[in-house]
Amino acid sequence: MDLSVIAFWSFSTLAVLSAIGVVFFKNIIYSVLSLISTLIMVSGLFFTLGAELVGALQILIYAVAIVVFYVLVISTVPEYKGKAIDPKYMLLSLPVGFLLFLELAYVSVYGAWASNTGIFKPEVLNEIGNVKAVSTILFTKFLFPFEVASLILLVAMIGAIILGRKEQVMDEEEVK
Amino acid sequence: MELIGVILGLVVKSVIFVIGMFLLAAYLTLVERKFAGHIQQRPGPLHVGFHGLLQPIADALKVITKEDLVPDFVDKLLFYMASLLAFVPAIMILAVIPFGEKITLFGYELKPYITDLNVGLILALALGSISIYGVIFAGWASNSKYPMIGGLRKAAVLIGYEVALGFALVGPIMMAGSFSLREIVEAQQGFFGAFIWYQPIAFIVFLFAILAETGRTPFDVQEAEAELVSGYNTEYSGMKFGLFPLAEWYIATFVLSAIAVILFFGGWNGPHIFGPFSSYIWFLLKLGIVFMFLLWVHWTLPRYRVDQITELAWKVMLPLTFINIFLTAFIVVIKG
Amino acid sequence: MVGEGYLGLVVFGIVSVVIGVALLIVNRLLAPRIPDPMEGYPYECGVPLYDKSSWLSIDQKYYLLGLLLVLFDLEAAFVFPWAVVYKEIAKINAGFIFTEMFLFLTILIVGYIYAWKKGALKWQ
Amino acid sequence: MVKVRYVERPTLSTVEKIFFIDFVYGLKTTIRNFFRKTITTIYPKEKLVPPKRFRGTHAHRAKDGNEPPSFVVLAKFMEIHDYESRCVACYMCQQACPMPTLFKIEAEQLPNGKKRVTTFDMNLLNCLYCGLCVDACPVDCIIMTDEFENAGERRNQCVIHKDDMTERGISFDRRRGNEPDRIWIDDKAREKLWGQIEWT
Repeated sequence: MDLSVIAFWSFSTLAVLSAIGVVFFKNIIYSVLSLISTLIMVSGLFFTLGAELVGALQILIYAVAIVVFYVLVISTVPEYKGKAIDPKYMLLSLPVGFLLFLELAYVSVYGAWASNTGIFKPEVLNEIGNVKAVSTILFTKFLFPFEVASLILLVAMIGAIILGRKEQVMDEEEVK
Repeated sequence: MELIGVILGLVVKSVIFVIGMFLLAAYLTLVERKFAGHIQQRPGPLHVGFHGLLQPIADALKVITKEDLVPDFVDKLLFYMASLLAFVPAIMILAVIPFGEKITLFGYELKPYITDLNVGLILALALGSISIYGVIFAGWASNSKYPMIGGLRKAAVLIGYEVALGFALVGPIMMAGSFSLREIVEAQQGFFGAFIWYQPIAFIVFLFAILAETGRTPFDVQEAEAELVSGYNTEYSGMKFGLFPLAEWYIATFVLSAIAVILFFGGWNGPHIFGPFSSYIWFLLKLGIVFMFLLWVHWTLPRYRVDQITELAWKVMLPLTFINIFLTAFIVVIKG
Repeated sequence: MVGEGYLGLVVFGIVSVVIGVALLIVNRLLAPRIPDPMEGYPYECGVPLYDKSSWLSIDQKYYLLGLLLVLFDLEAAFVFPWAVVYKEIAKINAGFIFTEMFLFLTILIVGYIYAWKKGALKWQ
Repeated sequence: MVKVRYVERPTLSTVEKIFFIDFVYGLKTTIRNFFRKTITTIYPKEKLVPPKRFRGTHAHRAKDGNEPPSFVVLAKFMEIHDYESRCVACYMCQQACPMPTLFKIEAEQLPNGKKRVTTFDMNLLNCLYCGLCVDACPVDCIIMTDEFENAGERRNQCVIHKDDMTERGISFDRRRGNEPDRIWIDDKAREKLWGQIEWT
């Protein structure tokens, strides 16, 4: 058996198991812990598939920044609220989750069919490394999406500030 | 069969690295205590062994034979896991750090690192931040006020320094053109090739981030002895407690100063005056200087407030890193 | 093969976990167990507990900065690949790669200044 | 009315902000201390001699001929031999003490009409070493010595009695009686550490 196959199966099993944990743990902190585990396992999957840069950035952004944000949010939620399970949300979340799954499945199947190796043959990749290949592609072929990404980030930042500021909320109440 | 051989070799090497790091960290406690003592005009450990040379062993024995207390209201699993969560990522940074050049000894090729990754720097950065979770979860699991406040403070500090640290690393990466720590060292040849001459701003920001990440003094809000008894580890005892200072104060500081040496001081580059081990000696020498500087800062400065740390990070350090990125872009173009 | 370098990392991680757990277990085995009625009491400077749990809601002053952290880390994720290839592309076409990142960073610095002016970087 | 005076916080100049001048000053101070000689005493091996005014374990002065005039008057009613405790059982120390249960003083009437102190116990576990009893004593009997190692293995070892207090008082007077009353035994050592003091 090939090593990468073993790695792929163990990482994906662990990722799925901890993803189930995220959903079914009643204690909210355990959910966050298994979320960290899921994210690290997914980055392990990226590593086994050879996408080093994406894997490392996955750990850096998801496992650090986003989870820290979750921890902050959780610290504002009392423990008893974190434990409550309300089945009525399932009515909404199950179909939406299924739709998302369908979309992801479509994209990945379509992508597998439509993708080509592009200018980077495996020999070239081994020579210059995955990181530089991704970067070169990003800054030459996908230049426009890259610049648009900055605009999206700007919009997200402004939105976050407007939503998150406490004074703003007070003002809206006064207007009403 | 070949694979099993490779894995066995890696296991042996990892065990040597981990045990070696443990012994080193134990003696780093002695170094720190001696240094802190002399800075305050007292001699530090003196009685166990010659000038306290056996003190770390006595401390280790004490920590390992202490009663393993678990307070009443804690979340037991998380309580144990938090100390591991602080320790494992901190020591895992060691795996990506190269300590010198490859040497051939008695026909064997010795590699002074576990792995050399193309994305070593980002992984080191990410693992260093993950070890902060140990502190945050320790605070949460203890279910007591002081640890809780300590953990949340650490989260606030993390929010502060993380961004500045990420952007500070962009400068050296641009100069070297790689994330691999080995290649970054190889890009700094000669005395004036070291990146500290081109990246002083990035170095200051990086120093700030190291101090904040390892919880050393100007930013040690998570265990501020004067306000929160001992911060996040108030409820801990025995080896569970021992892993925290080991991970945060010694292993993380050691490893991050190694990264600082690699990024800014040319790693193991230096004149070959010590024979075959020259590169190791240079590396450890530079690492020792950076480590002692961190200790020096720790035992000099008073403590910042939490909001001051975040404001410092977001309003001073982050703009500095932006400036640094633009300056470096010009420098690289001019240097060709 | 790219993945092989990571074998060492995984092995190292497992070894360090095993050693960490072993230390905890050794402590558990060696340590004396002397039960005391108050030994499990949370430390509150000797004052009786005000409330048993501290898992209550805490007014988090850094909620907004946490959001901004996510955004800026995403931004860093775009800057890192740029920094890697900058040196090589700068040899070919320096103006192009510089302008590209200049635009990207300028847009984000605008957002940063907006956040500063709106007081999002403050203790709320 | 209370006048509140606001003190402006000292601000750093631009040069100081940019080059971390105050930070460097701090580092300089600590590294200077690093190369100085240590000033600690290695306690169980070396012991400092405390100043004469040190408030250590209590003692009784003996009747040795240096008594104040008040004692000469009171001694006529007391049965006190030479080199015994001067205590006249006036209970002034107990009155002055902030702790009501610290002293246990008992006296008896002898058939010849004189008074003899039978018990003078002090429970030092309750003592906060404030020295009020020393001030209150009318016959200069109870004093505080320079002995500071009064830890015991059991609680009842911390109760001191009249006889050992007298003994301690005699030895204290013999050791330190003629010494000038000041804190620093060596003025030069003080000047080296703290510098010259300027009196106004």
